[in-house]
Amino acid sequence: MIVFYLIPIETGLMTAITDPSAYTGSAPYLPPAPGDVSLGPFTNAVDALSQGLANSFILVVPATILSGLLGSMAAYGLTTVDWKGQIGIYMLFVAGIFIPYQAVLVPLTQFWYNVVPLRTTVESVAPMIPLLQEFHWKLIALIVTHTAYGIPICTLLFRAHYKKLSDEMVEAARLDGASITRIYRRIILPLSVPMFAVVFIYQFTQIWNDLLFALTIIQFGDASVVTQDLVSIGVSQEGTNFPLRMAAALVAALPTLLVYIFFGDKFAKGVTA
Amino acid sequence: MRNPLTVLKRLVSDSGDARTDGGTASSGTSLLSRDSIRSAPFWLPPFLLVGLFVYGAILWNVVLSLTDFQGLGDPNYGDLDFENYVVAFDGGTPSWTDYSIDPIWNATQNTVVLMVAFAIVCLALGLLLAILVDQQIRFENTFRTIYLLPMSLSFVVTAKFWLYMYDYNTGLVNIALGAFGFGPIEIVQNPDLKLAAVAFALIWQYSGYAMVVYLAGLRAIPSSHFEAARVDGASTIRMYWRVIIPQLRTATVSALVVLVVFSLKAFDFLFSMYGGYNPGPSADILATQMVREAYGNQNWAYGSSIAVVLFLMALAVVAPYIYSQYRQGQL
Amino acid sequence: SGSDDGSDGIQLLHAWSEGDGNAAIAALIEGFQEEHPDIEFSEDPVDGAARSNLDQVISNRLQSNDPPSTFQTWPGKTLEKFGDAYADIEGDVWNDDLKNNYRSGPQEQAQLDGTYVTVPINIHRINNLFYNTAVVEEAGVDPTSWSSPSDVVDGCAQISEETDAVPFAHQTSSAWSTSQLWETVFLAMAGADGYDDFLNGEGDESTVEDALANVVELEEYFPGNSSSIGFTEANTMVQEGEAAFIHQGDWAAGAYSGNDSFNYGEDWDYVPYPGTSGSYLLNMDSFPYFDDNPTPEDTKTFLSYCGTTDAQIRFNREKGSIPPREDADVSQLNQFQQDQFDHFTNADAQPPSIEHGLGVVPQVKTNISEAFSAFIESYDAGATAGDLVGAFN
Amino acid sequence: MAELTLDSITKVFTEDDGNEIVAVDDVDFEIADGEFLVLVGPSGCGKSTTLRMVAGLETITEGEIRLGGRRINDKPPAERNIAMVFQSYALYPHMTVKQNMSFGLEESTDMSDDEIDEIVTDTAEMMGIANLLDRKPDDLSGGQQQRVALGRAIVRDPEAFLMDEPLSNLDAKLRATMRTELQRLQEDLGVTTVYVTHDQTEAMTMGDRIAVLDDGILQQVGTPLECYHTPNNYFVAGFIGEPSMNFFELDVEGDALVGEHFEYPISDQLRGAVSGSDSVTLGIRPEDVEFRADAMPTEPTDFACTVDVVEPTGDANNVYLTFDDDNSDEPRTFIVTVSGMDRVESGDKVVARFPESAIHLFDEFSGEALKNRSLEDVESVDISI
Amino acid sequence: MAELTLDSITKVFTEDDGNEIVAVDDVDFEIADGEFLVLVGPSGCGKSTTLRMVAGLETITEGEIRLGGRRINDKPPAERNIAMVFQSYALYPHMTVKQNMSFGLEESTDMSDDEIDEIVTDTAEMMGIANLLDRKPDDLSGGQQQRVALGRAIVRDPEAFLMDEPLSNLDAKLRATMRTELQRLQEDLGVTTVYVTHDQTEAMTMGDRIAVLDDGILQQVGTPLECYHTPNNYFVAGFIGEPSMNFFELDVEGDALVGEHFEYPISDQLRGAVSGSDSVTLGIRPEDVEFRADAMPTEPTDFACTVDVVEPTGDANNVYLTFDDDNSDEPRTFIVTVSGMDRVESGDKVVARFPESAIHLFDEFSGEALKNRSLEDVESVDISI
Ligand SMILES: Nc1ncnc2c1ncn2[C@@H]1O[C@H](COP(=O)(O)OP(=O)(O)OP(=O)(O)O)[C@@H](O)[C@H]1O
Ligand SMILES: Nc1ncnc2c1ncn2[C@@H]1O[C@H](COP(=O)(O)OP(=O)(O)OP(=O)(O)O)[C@@H](O)[C@H]1O
Ligand SMILES: [Mg+2]
Ligand SMILES: [Mg+2]
Repeated sequence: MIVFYLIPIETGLMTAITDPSAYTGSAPYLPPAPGDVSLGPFTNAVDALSQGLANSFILVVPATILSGLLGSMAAYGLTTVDWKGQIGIYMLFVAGIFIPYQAVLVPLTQFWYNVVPLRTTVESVAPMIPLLQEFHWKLIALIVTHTAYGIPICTLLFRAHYKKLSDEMVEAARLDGASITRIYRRIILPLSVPMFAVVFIYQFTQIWNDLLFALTIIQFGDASVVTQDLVSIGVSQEGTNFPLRMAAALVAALPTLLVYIFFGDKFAKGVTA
Repeated sequence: MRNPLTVLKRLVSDSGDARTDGGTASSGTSLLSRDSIRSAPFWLPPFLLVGLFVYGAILWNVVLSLTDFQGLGDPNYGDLDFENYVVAFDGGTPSWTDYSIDPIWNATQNTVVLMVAFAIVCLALGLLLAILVDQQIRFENTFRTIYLLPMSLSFVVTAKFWLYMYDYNTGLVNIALGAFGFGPIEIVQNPDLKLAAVAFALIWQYSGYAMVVYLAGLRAIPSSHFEAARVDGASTIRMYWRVIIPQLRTATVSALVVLVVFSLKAFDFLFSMYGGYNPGPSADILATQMVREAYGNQNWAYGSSIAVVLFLMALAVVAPYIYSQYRQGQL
Repeated sequence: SGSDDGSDGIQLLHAWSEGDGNAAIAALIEGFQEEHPDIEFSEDPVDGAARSNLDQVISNRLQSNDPPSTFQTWPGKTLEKFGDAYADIEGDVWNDDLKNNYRSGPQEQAQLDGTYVTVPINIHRINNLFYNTAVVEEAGVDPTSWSSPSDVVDGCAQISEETDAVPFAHQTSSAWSTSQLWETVFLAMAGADGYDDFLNGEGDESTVEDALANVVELEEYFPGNSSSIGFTEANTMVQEGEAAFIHQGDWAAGAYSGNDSFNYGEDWDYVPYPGTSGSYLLNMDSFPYFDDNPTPEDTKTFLSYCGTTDAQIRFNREKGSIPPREDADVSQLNQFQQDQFDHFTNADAQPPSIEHGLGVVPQVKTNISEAFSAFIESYDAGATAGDLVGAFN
Repeated sequence: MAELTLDSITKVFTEDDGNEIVAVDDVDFEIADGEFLVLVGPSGCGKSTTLRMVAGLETITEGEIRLGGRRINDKPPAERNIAMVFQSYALYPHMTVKQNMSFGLEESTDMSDDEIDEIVTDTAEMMGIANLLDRKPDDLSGGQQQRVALGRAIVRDPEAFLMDEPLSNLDAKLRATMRTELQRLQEDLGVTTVYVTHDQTEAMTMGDRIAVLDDGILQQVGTPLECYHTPNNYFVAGFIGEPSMNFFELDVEGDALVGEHFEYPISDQLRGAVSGSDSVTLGIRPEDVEFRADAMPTEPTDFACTVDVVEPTGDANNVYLTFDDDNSDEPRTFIVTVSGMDRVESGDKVVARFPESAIHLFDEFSGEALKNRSLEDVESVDISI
Repeated sequence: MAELTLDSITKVFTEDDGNEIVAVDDVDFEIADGEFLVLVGPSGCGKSTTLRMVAGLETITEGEIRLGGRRINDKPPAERNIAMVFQSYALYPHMTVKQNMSFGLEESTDMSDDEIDEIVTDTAEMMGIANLLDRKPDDLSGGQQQRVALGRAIVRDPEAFLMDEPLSNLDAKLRATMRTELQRLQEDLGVTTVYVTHDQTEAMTMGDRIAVLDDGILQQVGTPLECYHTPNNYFVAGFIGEPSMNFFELDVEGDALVGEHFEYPISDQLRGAVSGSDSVTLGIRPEDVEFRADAMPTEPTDFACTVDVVEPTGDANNVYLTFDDDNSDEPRTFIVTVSGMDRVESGDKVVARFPESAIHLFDEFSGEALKNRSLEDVESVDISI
């Protein structure tokens, strides 16, 4: 059973350390013959993906944090502080989880390219701000989009968590003189840490592995994220360079793999804590 | 231990405070409304974002599905009709093209089968794994991580991997079948098996999630229930079947929600596995058909209407969930 | 003339991010910039989108009224997809030089409803049958003597009897290879005219079915795991001597050229697919001109350059295909390319490929792809024939 | 420090379906400066709601709450200068004990960090938790957590303490210890305190006075002994005391109170008490029943009984008696407590006497007390070896 | 129905790191057919483990358990014909009461559905829960759940009942009611019962005999009064009884037991008891201290004391005394219980007498009882009005 769950990674790894010219495609889960071992695919993959990796990080980190934070705020605003109508609003959040991305691609393109003047704004201020590149406008658009689409599930997860927090504790804080904002900052936020682990891991993987929104919003160019680069790497009309492709896939998957290996446990605990 | 009923009461009642006090304690009302206004900074920005991007986009998409938009120029919003939906259900040649259009029945059927099979098997497998891991507390964390690992991989890797697995000559699936004396079978392009093969791969990727949720669910059941059932004379299987599994309803529902979200990602997998959005009629789903129509054929409006159908289907799965959560005061 | 609107220069979008395609486009741009050092190419690297996604990107950009200068596209009926967005370049680009030196087949494909809108840069031939000479000799078959698709089937039967090799290396994990095989067989059976009728929606259903039936017969000789492999693995089988034949576009030969121990004429050889020797079944790439062009003058300058023999030799030397211009000096190309070019210049017909989008409009192409996606599940020649003929309405 | 006044306080909850629940109904009482008042009553009677209104956690539907004479109805909780100790302690789990105790001062005052530090340290020392200051609540035992929760309340030097069943999560032995500790602390600090409990022992032993609530309505406010010996009504009589008072329904018929199994003579003293009632409930506490083995009834207030069950608790025996006149299938039992040194066996024939001075009478319908024990009786009893 | 024998039962848990925990250490006792045995002891002493070994939920490391004479060590739980009632009731929340009660019969017998139905209905009627049969456990009150859990055990007509703190989740009043109900039920059914509790009252009142465990080791098996009045050792003496016995450490010096604050004369009767010890612990139960206000000590067993705190509990007062000789900062208090009718005030000067007949002496080191109350004393006290 364990083997069954692990073998794809092993297969990818074995393929990725095979010299492309010696690659035959049969029994790829066996290690290559010693003479055919090569790290070339990995170095090539890292070279080819470096820009995409950098862009992905620029995208994923803020989008993950923002969606987590906003989700937590929404959950707090809709749970710990009680008021009329919150259930209706919350239902809208929940339904938002189940929207297939395909269903919104057209409007999203129209919105980012034709409705908001984000591009011209960024292009005009970019020269004045260090590190800000003109193409970053696409990443900003994508960050906002992923944030918006991540909020519903984050809200759901956080709300479940907050409902388990003791009402008495929040009341104690109110008696202690803390305002709603202070209660959030000093009580709720620190106590959300386990849930943030879950939400961050979930969002990190989802956003990191997403291709559809990236294709729709970034489309191509300097701002391409790693999944976009991954689609085409190693594929050309004369054939597919599988070792390079697998190496690239592993390089691209490395952040999420590491996240799961090191924090998967927190994820598992938080999911159902 | 907090009684869920108390929580519910509190939930219901605190929101009721403002109403209760109506005219009698006007200052109290303002105190509470001050609370709800003060809470606005927390929920309003996320709500606006979601409202604009998620619901705005969906509404826009719905309007688009009523047009004849074919990708170029601006959609004509002045001329809205349900023609696309008629075509989607009946097929035929719509007014905006010379070619006949496939209805969505085949893809709908595949989508439903895929979603249902995926969800059910994921849950069943997840449950089985959870029960197994539950017995062996020692390496639990390692097991959990391993079962979750496939979730972190991109489809580029897993699609290729499953092609290997299903290989007629060297694939492990066929080798395993061979060990049981079954001849190798064609899987990837076998019309009878390919949808199952896709579902299976997705199950492999996401059953770890179900496992994690179930494991926590199992842990939440007091050990005295296991023991009571044993003292009552139930065999292990009967004990799980009659006493333990029925208590995992909440876990099942919460896993199901996320699994439905995952099942919407089947598109990405099919796309990688069959090298495009044309996986063949036996594995065609609404998502592939939608992208094929919109991006392949430039039938944008028609694609939008398929997307709307897909969304409504997802909603049909989820609405009962939301409703029951609401009824139980879990919202 | 310099950059005419002060933007970043010519934006060329393409999907050649890897291998020979990448080298070819680089060589082309280099040649262009040698000639026009004042014209810039956008500093954005233009790769980063796979072929299947490139159209989506273009579509998105057109929807946002932001077309690129030009992009990599199949010419012919594929142009219908963004039909309204293209502009006439007859005269500016398609001058007499081009008109005189492109053969009629390729020249037709450069037009959308009779208007010149794109410049083809290369030609890949689809109707090739490559083989491993050692395997073929071991089995005692002689492909050069074959004249019809059924000979291929018979030959495969002999290979299968005489050797351990897979007779016909083929992938069916996705449908394009099979669709491509069928159009070749169909061309052989229906002839160039019958093929043309099909493109016009008037195909003879029984011939279509016969061609499919031939493919079904061949299917017996595909590798057992054809559905799990891709084209690369199939092609590797031929190189490794594990398979005798492969039907492919001439890019298959590009892979052989990277293999030092697998040489043209010695270890491998090819014939035009039996029954199609008089035809050069076209697959081309081209660069169209968008109406709302961000760099109108520079784009035209670039497209004009693409129409020159210099550009086409630079490009095709890397790409493995042949130049569409008859007057190209192919001595810089390899022997296989020279042989192909020879075939090309002598071909009676240059029919456009269906699978590669030249022969039919996108909607029909999608219908045909769907039909083949079904075909490789069921191998039901009769049903697929109906689907194929029906793809036009 | 200040006195706390609840002036006709009412709380109505409106449920989603429009149902109104009157959780607290026109409750009035006053707690003197420094007094320790225990609020008792069965589950759901409105104890917590009352407390939460005082704290400002629930709005007040009607009435006025005054602290030190000032109306506090409209003040937010933070400005009321009241500290509350919760049943679950409600410690902030992510903060150390010190941070928990500092939180309120940081949020509601502008003291410097040093000042806060000093106060917290002093209080911790007083509470004997100075060595725990850097621990997190999860690393503390229940009793320690309890002490931290108290410390957190004390640090703020509030005008009043509110405590909602603060000991109910502790086990019996610890509860006993904390009970005396808390009591002593309150005496030392002299802070006005309202203490909610449903534990008999806490109610009887801890407070200066007890307020008994039932169904949102105040039944009695008085010292523990007043409530025990001179309950206002049937409810208080039954609620206070463990084991409960024995009750018998009797009809007033001429010179006797007539019940199913016995008649109780109406003496001249009793005459006035029962004059307005047709039927009354006679109550007598288990320890007030006098008890003699193997004897015949000698007085009209003596009844022949049989021992049903004996529960020895070591220092005492709870003896369950049935009337000999009772021939029903499930005979009615009543409890008598006798010293643990007395050996009684199931089946023994005994005589139980209900001394007139010890009985209580309640109106059958209104439940109001018609006759109670006299408190003077209680005090006059001589203590001797 | 059958007698249950535990023969030198030992349970050793091996932890992950190889540590061995001896949870139950060589425990021996026998429970007669139909007897009600209460197993008490502090938390972690091995009560549950013992019970679970009997039920078959834990393996037995050493020793033998016999039910009705047959060894059951190796039988799976289902075949032991034993029913268990859990502290948390362990009702299956997704089943109705009826399904809960039927489950065991369905799983362990091959009765027809009709037969099962009949048995369940009959039992439910007997337990007074017939009207609840279609409800789910969550819709029941604590007491009702308790009754269902009992009903579920009874339905199976087992040879023995095992109950692990079955009442500890109920509130005080309900606990008292259920206590007698359970006791009566057990008497009616006559099923051999082992009942685990750490509640004093339950231990004293419910069982025919008590078995006291500490740290896995059996300390004493005897009737409640034996354990109360003639404890085998210091542990049992301190554990049984609430408030606890007062203890004083004394050295044996010549004719007196000498402590910090008082000396206790060694009479001739005592001489023998203390002859083997250098220091002893003197114990006296709070109700055994005799007590007089405003008087001087007249006998060597009288001690001048001051009242520290009085806790009235209604029927009794717990009086905390300090010795007048005790000048330390936190003077040592001891408890005396007096009748609730006695009025004592904090600060009163009193005399406390420790009658020799009432004191217990334990060896300081082994803890073994050197002198106990005589049980005859207890029984000979006269009962009189
Ligand atoms: N938020 C609320 N909404 C509606 N009804 C409520 C709410 N809070 C309390 N109640 C009702 O008010 C009544 C009094 O509740 P309260 O919590 O004050 O009782 P309590 O005396 O503290 O009980 P317990 O001893 O169980 O804590 C109950 O009937 C309860 O159901
Ligand atoms: N499964 C186990 N593994 C290791 N040690 C255990 C296990 N179960 C119990 N113990 C240990 O055995 C000892 C006895 O535990 P047991 O549960 O029998 O105590 P108990 O008397 O029932 O306590 P309580 O009154 O708290 O229920 C304890 O020290 C406990 O830690
Ligand atoms: Mg309460
Ligand atoms: Mg236990």
